[in-house]
Parts: sequence; structure tokens; C-alpha cells
Amino acid sequence: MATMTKQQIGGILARQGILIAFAVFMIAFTFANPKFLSVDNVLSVVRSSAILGVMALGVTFVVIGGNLDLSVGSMMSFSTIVVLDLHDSIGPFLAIPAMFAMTLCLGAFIGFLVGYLRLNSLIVTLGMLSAIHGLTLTYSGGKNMDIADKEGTWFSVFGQGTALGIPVPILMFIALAAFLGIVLAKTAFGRKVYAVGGNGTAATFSGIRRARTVFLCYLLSSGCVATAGLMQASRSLGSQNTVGQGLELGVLAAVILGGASLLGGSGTIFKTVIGVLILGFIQNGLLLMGLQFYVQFVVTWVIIILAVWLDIAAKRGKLWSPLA
Amino acid sequence: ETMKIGITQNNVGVDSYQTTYEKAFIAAAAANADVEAVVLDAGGDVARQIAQVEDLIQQGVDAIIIWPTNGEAVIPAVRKAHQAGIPVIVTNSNIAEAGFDFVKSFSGPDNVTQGARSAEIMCEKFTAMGVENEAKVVHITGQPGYTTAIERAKGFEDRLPEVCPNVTVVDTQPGDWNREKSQQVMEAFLVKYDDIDGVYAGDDNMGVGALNAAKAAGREGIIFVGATNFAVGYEAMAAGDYWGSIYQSPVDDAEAALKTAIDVLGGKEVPFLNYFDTPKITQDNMGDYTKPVF
Amino acid sequence: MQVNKSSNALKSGAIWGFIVLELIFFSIAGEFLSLSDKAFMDTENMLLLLKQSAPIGIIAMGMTLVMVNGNIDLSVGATFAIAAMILLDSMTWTVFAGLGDWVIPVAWVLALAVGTLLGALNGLIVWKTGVDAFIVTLGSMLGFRGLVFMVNGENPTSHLNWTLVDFAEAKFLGFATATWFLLAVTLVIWFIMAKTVHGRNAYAIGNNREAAVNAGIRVGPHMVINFAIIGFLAALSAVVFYSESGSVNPNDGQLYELWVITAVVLGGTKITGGAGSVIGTLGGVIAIQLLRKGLGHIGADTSTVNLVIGLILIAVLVLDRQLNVRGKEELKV
Amino acid sequence: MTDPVLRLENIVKTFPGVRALDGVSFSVMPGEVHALMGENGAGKSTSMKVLGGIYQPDSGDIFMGEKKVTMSGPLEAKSMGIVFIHQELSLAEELSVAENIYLGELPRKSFGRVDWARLADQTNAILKKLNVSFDAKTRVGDLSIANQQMVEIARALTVDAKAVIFDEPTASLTDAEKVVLFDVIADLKADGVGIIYISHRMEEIFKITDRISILRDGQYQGTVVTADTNEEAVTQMMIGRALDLSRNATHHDLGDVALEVRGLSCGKLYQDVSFEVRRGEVVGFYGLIGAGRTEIAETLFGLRDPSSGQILLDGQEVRLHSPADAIARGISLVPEDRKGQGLILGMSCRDNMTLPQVDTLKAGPFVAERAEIDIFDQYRARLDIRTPSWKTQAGNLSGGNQQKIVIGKWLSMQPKVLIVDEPTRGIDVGSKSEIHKLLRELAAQGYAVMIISSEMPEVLHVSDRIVAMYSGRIMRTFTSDEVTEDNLIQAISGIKSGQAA
Ligand SMILES: Nc1ncnc2c1ncn2[C@@H]1O[C@H](COP(=O)(O)OP(=O)(O)OP(=O)(O)O)[C@@H](O)[C@H]1O
Ligand SMILES: Nc1ncnc2c1ncn2[C@@H]1O[C@H](COP(=O)(O)OP(=O)(O)OP(=O)(O)O)[C@@H](O)[C@H]1O
Ligand SMILES: [Mg+2]
Ligand SMILES: [Mg+2]
Repeated sequence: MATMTKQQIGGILARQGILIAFAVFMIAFTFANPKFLSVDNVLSVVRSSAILGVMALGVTFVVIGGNLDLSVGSMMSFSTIVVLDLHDSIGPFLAIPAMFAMTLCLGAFIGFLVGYLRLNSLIVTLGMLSAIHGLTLTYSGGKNMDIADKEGTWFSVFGQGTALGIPVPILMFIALAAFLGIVLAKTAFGRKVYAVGGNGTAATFSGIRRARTVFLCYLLSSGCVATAGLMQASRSLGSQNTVGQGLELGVLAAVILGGASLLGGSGTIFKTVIGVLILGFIQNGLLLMGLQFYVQFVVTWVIIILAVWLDIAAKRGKLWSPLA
Repeated sequence: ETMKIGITQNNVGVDSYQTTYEKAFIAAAAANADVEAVVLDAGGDVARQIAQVEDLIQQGVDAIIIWPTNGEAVIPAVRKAHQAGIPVIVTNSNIAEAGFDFVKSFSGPDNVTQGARSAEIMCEKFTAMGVENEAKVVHITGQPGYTTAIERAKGFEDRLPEVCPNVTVVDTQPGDWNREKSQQVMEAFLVKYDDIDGVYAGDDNMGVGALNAAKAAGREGIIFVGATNFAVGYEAMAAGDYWGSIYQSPVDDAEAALKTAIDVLGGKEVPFLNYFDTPKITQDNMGDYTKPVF
Repeated sequence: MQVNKSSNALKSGAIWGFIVLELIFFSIAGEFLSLSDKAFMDTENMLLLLKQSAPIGIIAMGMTLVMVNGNIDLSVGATFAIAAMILLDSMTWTVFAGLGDWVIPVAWVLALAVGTLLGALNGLIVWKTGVDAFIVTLGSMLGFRGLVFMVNGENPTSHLNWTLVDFAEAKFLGFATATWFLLAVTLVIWFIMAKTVHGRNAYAIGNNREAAVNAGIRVGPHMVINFAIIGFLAALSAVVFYSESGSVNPNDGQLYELWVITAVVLGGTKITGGAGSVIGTLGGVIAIQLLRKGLGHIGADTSTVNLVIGLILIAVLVLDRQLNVRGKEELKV
Repeated sequence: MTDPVLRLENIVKTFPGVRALDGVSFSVMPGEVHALMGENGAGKSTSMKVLGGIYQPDSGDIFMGEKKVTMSGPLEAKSMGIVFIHQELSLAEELSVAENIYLGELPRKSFGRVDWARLADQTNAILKKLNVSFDAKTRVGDLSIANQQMVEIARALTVDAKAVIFDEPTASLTDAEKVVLFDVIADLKADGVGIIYISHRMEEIFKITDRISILRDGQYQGTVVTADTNEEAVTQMMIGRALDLSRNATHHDLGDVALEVRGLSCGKLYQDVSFEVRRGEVVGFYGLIGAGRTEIAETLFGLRDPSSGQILLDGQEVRLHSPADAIARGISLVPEDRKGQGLILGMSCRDNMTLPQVDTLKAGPFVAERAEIDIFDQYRARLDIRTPSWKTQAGNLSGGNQQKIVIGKWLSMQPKVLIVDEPTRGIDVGSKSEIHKLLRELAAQGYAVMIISSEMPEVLHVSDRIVAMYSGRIMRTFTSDEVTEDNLIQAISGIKSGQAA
């Protein structure tokens, strides 16, 4: 009986390791600075995490499907610049769908290369990181892109608006996370993503169209990126060409922190959301403690490894790896 | 006989200043029938920049303009050009003194002075408001490790206590030349400090990011001062949200560099330190300046 | 006993074929677009190419070993920066003041030791915690970078030692010092991977970790050694490069990991481990450097360079796929 | 009397939710071939993994000779002279045969170099003993599964073993290779090595083993001397009841032709293959490994493009571009390689089983999980799948139970044409006869069934007609009345009927 309960505890730990880690950090930070858990601060952290978070939702699909996406940061810059530019030229009503269409084309291109041509996703998306950056610079001529009439546009609602007292970006993040969480966990498409990432050959042998599934993952990811770009553009109504630069690693870190294996086949949307929040709150918590940015680097290092370690240690029931 | 001039820039595309610089340089070179230019970008990577200098030497250009990624690391490469008989002109941010023997001239802004002037702008405004004895300032710096960021920060932090000894800088964090990053940093500052009177940002992109954060949080009465007046900054000044900045034109910067190179090749005497002026711009005098194009 | 040379040769053949294409293209395009009178394929220029390939190339050799082993190291750029900082800073330490130019070898050893230790630290964490190498090194990419700033603040660390510069700029048999280091490292790593028990075990572990464990290979210590080697090589790359340039920004080496991995994968190393060769990696490194150099030669502007480099990476993969299709009989999975 | 080489005493091992071993005790004498038998999931592989240092037991002791030992890892087990030939292939595909055989103990020269010459010599000597067609330099990934199994077996000959464990070594071997393996075992036996031999094939057990220990549900059932017992008695001990081996659901009327193949070729893999399968019929495909049977099956499942020829379903010519196409037209394939092609090891048993139907099992926009569980429960009962729950990851099931999941997956599709490739590889006797019965039943219900098998008794037992293949061509098609073991062997060896004798 004793072993049973021990196993049950182990099981709970295994499933919720990352949540427990999250709780520990939150408590520690709150002790360090009571303002940390104030409504304002929490809302502000979640709001600024929402953009990275929305991107991470899409990348979760890509990673579970057994691939990587390093191009999301650069693609987000592209979406942001494009929608800002089009806002003034054709108006927000047309600008938003036009920007989505263009971003989805980029996603489709990557999906075609990785899914149908079976090219290595790391290199393809690394190549696209550079290529899309070039595209953005060509599009904007390298200039900052700003909306002329910042006060008079309803476009700001996606980044700055509030509904029911909650900032719209947070609501969008929650809604999208819930929707994609259900898609991944409950629909046939979600099941196929797990199958393709878990064992692509066996999935093909089970009649799953592997190429199409991978393609759709990238398409979905680019849709999330476009949403993030919309939120970003709307938040500041103007942008640099480099606004998304470097976000790809943050996104990947969040997805991994959420326990998705880079080999594919595992991970959940819920855990990715936790991963996003952990990263957001760490950064904010350390800022509030007044630590130098480089201390943040070091602490983030330690926390990433500790969190993932805790998670897998709980799963295997042993702290140290049994590897000889 | 055309002059072949090669330039290696620091990191085009990292912000619109550098991109506008590149475009202006190409335009100026094209406008001059005697000049052929090859324009390279080091992407912020010192190894790539050194390789580009070597390539330019190998291609046999007549003059090399360099916007150093690191003011000391490029010295041996610059020496090679010097030894190959190719004059070198440094642009935008200077190389270290050990390399002065190998370059003909420096042309660009004086970043330390810029930082100092930002401090003065801020102090003057505080004095006008009568808060010069209690004001608290937060400082958002550029990307850590970049010469421009370091020099501006130094100029500001050294000058502020001289002009406004009772103003305190309560916190400093980098905003990486990035509006979004700066906005996030400012959000945390706003939570952490109930009383912030001024924000100094290493450039207007970051300054406007901080301004956005303050607006979203509904915090009023904060004095924002930046540097490198971008179009966004100019507009925010026009709207009355943003107090002041430093007027610096990448077009002037690029044209000055090219002109210096042409003068050197033409055998003219050029001063070694060729600073172009970067005046203060505030809500009060902004009418004297046209809106920046970048 | 290496297996089936022909199929491996074909796999890494794509990259050499691509290098030839690049050379032809830039030579022809250079005739029309370059402002230089000199040909692209000038000997001087090609020697320069080898030298300029060294910083990425030296690290890429270590990455080949680590990736064949089934791991990856994203922290090499940060290790590179730390080693450079130690190298340049230590030459100014008062303890070494009496050494004169003998401080140089001391600084070298110090920098290399630090790089090796950081690499071993990564390896040890991967081994003992069982956390995936990608995650561990993604973390240390940040952490090591933080250490750089912590030790020396935001300012560049500089110590221009002209003796050192002269050594670094010296040429022997036409090859620059950095080229010699690149070639030597390539040779040594090739030897390790192709000839030694350690190297063959690296392939075995990357191929089928469970089988290697079952066969009694001590997989953990083996990985630590490989991480130590790549840490050492990242430091060596820094030592070679900064001996010449004499100043390091705390940001230096950023994105190196991505370029290094790109070169390694272009060179035919499997990202999942178990297959790959140092010679292919050398090809990958040269191909990338050639691309940069060539685009500069024909005067492409920044946005074009970004666009083209990205698309070319993809084109190489497509070419590689074309060379490796086995025909219509292939199982369609 | 001599001491045993190896003795297990009261070994207990639990996994989350499963008591895999519950007091396992037996001993192996020098020069003895000791069989370990039990149903799928009885704990055979697990007890061997405990012996091999791969798992640590929760309690219980292991003795080697007099001495009590603990196996903290594979390295330790190996150093004590225990060699383990795994049930699931444990090879590095990119490396050569020689490197795989000597994995972990490559001969060294100075500077840590591999002594390639010595390695080649040693390997070739072993390969010669095994009488195989490949050499030391061949890349293992280029070998057939059977040859890869021979590479695994070769490892037993590399060290001075005290005890050798063979975990289902013959599951993918042909008769010829089996003979070689039995010679190897005889040699080891003569050298006084203790051998543990796991297999589900009774005829082998009775041919080569001296004693048999039996496990059921992780519990030790006893040890018997092979010469003193018989198949029925052993089966009784394994499954707790007697087994009905008759071929039921025998004759029924054949329906229309469901599948017809005309002059089908696929490059060098097979040429000019023509046959038909009627509803209600089981057609067996028999041949040596490499005869091209699997490739035909893969073509019929849309996984390969034929270079010429036609495939007709119900008289209509079809082009199959992908398995999805094939499935839509009612074709199912139980593939040969369960780990690589059959299962997604990290997925639950249920999700694996219903994977081909996720698009059709719908409850509104969602997958109908209730219906999935029903399907799973139905086939769990029908195939006697031993798993703690439908949530268990497929990778944690015993080999035989994994195979059953794959079979269940395709049976639950209720296909028009069911193709099974080596369906009973690694399946215990009880379940095997259950699967045979099931195939016959399906035929009786009007399914067209193709079975590819390398086990002659199996083909003979379940097929209505048998297609004999040799080197990519059909040599002859037998009806069940015509076929004998002799003329079948002749046909698959490339000897045309009439040429023989
Ligand atoms: N790693 C594991 N995690 C959880 N359960 C396991 C694990 N390995 C084995 N089991 C369980 O232990 C039991 C015994 O499995 P084992 O592989 O020993 O069976 P076996 O007798 O070898 O069967 P087969 O004849 O099918 O190979 C099974 O119920 C199996 O599901
Ligand atoms: N001469 C050969 N040498 C090495 N490998 C071979 C040879 N012929 C075929 N193979 C490989 O052996 C594997 C099995 O062959 P194939 O599937 O054609 O045989 P099969 O008749 O289906 O036999 P089985 O199903 O009994 O394995 C294939 O993967 C094939 O690539
Ligand atoms: Mg087993
Ligand atoms: Mg077969």
C-alpha cells in the first residue's frame, strides 16, 4: 500500500512537475517583492507575454509534429511591418486580412518545403529567418513603420484595448490557447500531429498524410505569428524592422519548458502556456528585484535547467539520470 | 579616373538609422559620377567586418570607410589597409586611440557629448518644473556592449550630477535599441517605482517604447528624453508627450563620411576629428528642424 | 571499416558540388558586377577565404563530433566570448606582470582551460540530469553570456599585443596562422572520428543510444568528453581570432551557434546523430563563407544578402535531396 | 553435481501499474540450454533484463556460481560473462557489421585507434561460423531484418561467455538461418556455457532445450525436464488450460474476386506478379527473406509505385497513391516491423489502435473517445491483449502484446482486403492459434485475406492457397490439396516443378 501511495505521489509530480516549479518561483518572487503579485503587475506581465505566447502556441504544434521553427521571430517582424504599412494605405479593414494572407503564404512555403519536400526543418527555418528579414527590409526600405494617425484608429484595440477590465491581448491569448488546446487534444488533426511527431513512418503506415499534417502545422504556426504581429502592431502602432528579432529562441524555450520533446510526439498547449508564463514572470520578477540584466541571464539559465530537470526527474522517479 | 570606395557598416537592419545611412550613402555615391562604391554590412559580427576589410584590400579599392563593430578589434585590420596604402576613414563611432595612426580621419557624431546634452535637456526641464531637487530618473540603455550605447550612457551619467546634483538615477536596464523591449522594461519600472519623474533612453525608439508603457499605465507628468531623434520621437514631441532628444541625421552622417573619403583621395587637408553637430531638440525648438525621414 | 564509402561520398558530394556552383557563379557575375579588376577566384582571395573560415570552422569541427554523438551545443558562441575575454583580460592581470611576452602562452592556456571546463560543465549537466542537450545548452547560451557581462561589465575587453598580432598575421607556406589552425583541427577531429574507438563509439551512441548502453559503452562520460572538446575548440577559435583582433565585445559570437550548426548540417551531418563527417563540415563552412564573400564581391545590399543567404541554404537542401533520391522504387514514407 | 552458472531467487520487479515479475526463481547449469516460456507479457524479457543489468529488481537475488551478485548495469553484466541477445534489435544502423558485433569493445591500437585489421579478422571468423552472406564491412542498415538478427547473434561468440541469453532469436529467421543458430548453440553448450533460450515455438523448444522454466503473469510456475514432458503439458502450465489447435471455420464458399493483380512489377524488387484473392479466401505467401513479398504488400497498400502492371479491386482498376488511398478502398496492412512501422511507441494503446480511423470516429468536431475505448476493449478481449489500461504507452507493452495492438488496429477497420505480414512474429502459442482462428473467421465472413509468413506450418495451417515466391517472381501457386512441405520448399528455392528429382 505504501508503494502505491508513493507511486501516486510520483505520478502527480510527474504530471505537474512544471506547475510545481512555477508555483515555487512565484512564491519566491512574491517574498522578494510584494508588488510582484499585484493585479497591475500580473496583468502587465501576461499582456507582454501574450505576444510571445501566441507564437509559442503555434510552435507547439510544429514541435510536437517533430519539427522546429526558428523563423517565427523574423516572420512576426514581417507581419507587424506589413500591417502597419497597409493600415495607412488601404485601411485596417483590408490591411488585417491582407497581412494574414501574406504571412500564411510564408507559412505555406515553409510547410511545403518541410512537409512535402521533406527538407530539414532546422535549416529551412534558419534560412527563412534570414530570408524573411531581407524581405521585410526590402518591403519597408529599412525604415520604421508608423501609423500616421495614432489617436484616431480603432486598430489599437488588439494591443491596447480592454474588455471586462482585462486587456484585449490577454483575452486573445487565452481564447487562442483554449481553442488550440482543444484542437490539439481533442480533434483528429491534433491526434495526427502527435502521431506524425511520434513516429512518422508508422503514421504513414496508418494512413495519415504526413506531409499534409506537417504542412498544416506550419500554416497554423504562421497564423499564430500573424496574430502576434497584429497584437504587436496594435500595441505600439509603429514598429522597427527588428521587432521580433530573437523571439524564436524565447518561443522555443517556452515550448520546451512546457515539456514538449524536441524529438516530437509529446507536449501540450497547457504546458506551453505555463512555459510562457514562467519566462515572462522570471524576467519581470528579476527586474523588480532590481537585478542587472546579466544576472537575469544567469538566473534564467539555472531556472530553465532546473524546471526541465524537475519535470523529467518526476517522470522517471529518480533525481539523477541512470545513464552510466 | 573613378574613385573606388568601399564601406563596411556595423549592422544594417538593426535599426532604421543604419538602414537610412546605407541608403543615403548609396544615393550619394550614385550622384557622384567619379565614385564607385561597394557597400558591405558586418551584421554586428566583428569577425565578418575584419573579413570584409580584408576583402576590400584584396579587391584593391582606393579608400575604405569603416563603421566599427568594435573600436579596438578592427585596429589590426585597419593597419593592414594602411600598410597596403589604402586610406581608411572611420565613420559614426570612432576606433580606439591605438589605431589613430592608421586612419586618415573620423567623421561622425560625438556620442559622449550627446549623452551629456540629453542630461542637460532633462535638467533644464526639471528646473523649469521646479523639481530639480527631488526628481527621480530611470535610464534605458542601448544594446549592451555597443560603443554608441556605452558612450551615450557615460555622457549622460557623468553630466547629470554636474548640472542637477540632486536628481537621482534610480535604475538602469538595457532596452537593446528595441521599442518593444524598452516598453517591457518600463512596465516593470512603473510597477516597481511609484514615483518616476524622468526617463532617459539611449535612442528615441526606446524612448517611445517607454512612453507607450507610461501611457498604457496612465502615468502622467513623466519627462521623456531620448537621443537620435527618430520620426516617432519627433511626432511624440509634436503631440506634447515627449520632451526632447538629440537631432542626428543619418543622411548627414553618410554624406559626411563619403565627402571625407573623397577629400582624402583628392589630396585635401581634412581635420582628424570631423564631428558633425548634433544639436538638442525639444518641444520648444522643434519648429527649427524638419521631421526626420527615418 | 568505414561503411559504404560511396553512399557517404554522395551525401557530402552535394556540398562540394554547390561550392563549385558558387565559384562559377561569382566568377561570372563578378565580371559584370564587381568594381574590382581582380578575379573572384584569385589565389589570394581563396587563401583569404580559408583564413576567414577559421572562426566558424574550428567550432564546427567540434560541433560535428557533438552532433554525430546525438547532442547539440547552442552555447558555443557564448563560450567563444568568455574565452576571448579571459585571453585578453588575463594578459593585463598583475600576477602575470613579470612574464613579459611569456604571458601569451599563459593566457592561451587559461582561455582554453576555461572553454574546456564550460564545455565539460554542459556535458556533466546533460549526463547527470538527463535533460536534453538542446535545452541544457540553450540555457547555458544565456548563462554563459551573463557571465561575460558579469565579469567585465558592458565594455569591450581589450588588450592589443602586437607580438600576438604579428604571430596571428604571420603566414607560413602561404597559409595564415588561422588557416593552419583550422586545418590542424580538421585533421585531428577527422582522426578521432574515423580512426579511434572514441570516435566510432560517438557514431554508435548517436545512432542508437540504447544499443550503446546495452553494449556497455559508458555513454555519460563519453558525452562529457565530447562537450569538453567542443568547449575547447570554441575557446581555441576565440584564441586564434582574438590574438589578431585584440578586443572582444561582450556580444561577440552571438548567432555563431546557428552558423556553425548550419555549416555542419549542410555538410551532411544528420541532425538526429549517428552520421556525418568532418570533411563534409569543412565543405559546409567553406560554402557559407564563399557565399558571404561572393555576395560582397558582387556588391549585393543588406536586404538582398539576407534574402539570398536564406534562400540559398534551402536550395542546397533541395539539391542534396535530388542527389540522394534513390529512384521510384523507394518506399513512400 | 556441478553448481549452476546462474541462479535467480525470488526476483520481484514492478512498473507503474504492473507487477511484471512476482517471485521468479530458476537456475541454469553449465552446458545446459534452459528454455523460458510463458505467454506474451508473462515477464520473460523483463527477467532477462534484470539479469542483464538493464533493470534493477525491487527484491530478490542473483547468484553466479556460489557468489551473490548485483548487476548495476549492462557493463557489469557483460564483465561477469553474461551475453544478452535482445528481443528487439539493438544495433547501430549506420555502423558496419564488425563495429556492431564488437560494440563497446572495439580492439585498440596506440592513440586509442581502432585496430581495423584485427577487428576484421575476428569478425570474419565469426561470420564464417555463422555461414552468412554479408561481410564485416557491410553497413548494418543495409541488411535485412533477418541478417540484422544474425549480427545480434554473432555477439554471443565474441566473448568468453559464462551464460548467453537468447530472447526470441528466431522470430525473424528463416529455417536455414535457424539451423546455423542451433549449431552455434550446440557449440556454446559443448563449451559448458549456460544458455537461456526464450521462444514461443514449441518445436524449437523440444528440439534444442534441456529444461523448461515457465512463467505466468510474472509468477514462476515451475521447471520441467524437456525430455519428460510434452507440448500439451507445457501449454497447460503457461496458460492454465489446454489449447484447441484444430482449424475451425473450415470450408465455406468462395465469393467473387476481391483483389486481382496483373503483371505487377516494381523495378528490381519483384517482376511480373499476377494473382487473385477471392472473398472468403486466405492466400498464403511463402518464400525466403528477400523474395519480395513485403514489397508486393507495400505496393498494394499504396506505399510504392509499381513500374508496370495493374491492381484491380472488385474488378475495377485502381491506382493507389498512399496508404490513405488504400485504406479508403478497404485495404489494410499489418506491417512487418512493428516498432518502426506498426506503432507509435509513445502513444497510448488506444490511440494506436484507432489511429487509421480518427477521421471517421467523430463526435461533432472531436474524436469520439468513448467509441475509441469501446473499440479498444473489444479487441483487447478478442486478442487477449495484456495491458494495465488503454492509457498505457504502447512502448511499455511486451513484444507480443505490441504485435496484438497492431493486428487489432487493422482488424478494427473491417477491411475488404486484409494483408498481414508476419502477423504472429513473437506471439505466444495461445494467441497465435487465436489469431489463426480469427483469420479463418474473417475469411468466412467474406474478407479476402493475404498472409505473408516465413513459418511454413503457419502458412500451411491457415491458407486456402499458397503462392510460392523466389527472388521477386511467383514460382507456383498451390491449392491446399496440392501442397506438401517438399514441393513448397522446392518452389521457394527457385526450382521449377518438374525440374526436381
Ligand atoms: N518499461 C516498462 N514499463 C512498464 N511496463 C513494462 C515495462 N517493460 C515491461 N513492462 C510490462 O511488464 C510485463 C512483462 O513484460 P515482458 O516484456 O517481460 O514480457 P515477455 O514475457 O517478454 O512477453 P513477450 O513474449 O510478448 O515478449 C508486461 O506486462 C509489460 O507490459
Ligand atoms: N540480397 C539482399 N541482401 C541484403 N538485403 C536484402 C537482399 N534482398 C532483399 N534485402 C532486404 O531484405 C528485406 C526483406 O526483403 P523483402 O521484404 O523483399 O522479403 P520478403 O519476401 O518480404 O521477406 P520477409 O517478409 O520474410 O522478410 C528488404 O528490406 C530488402 O531491402
Ligand atoms: Mg519479450
Ligand atoms: Mg518481408
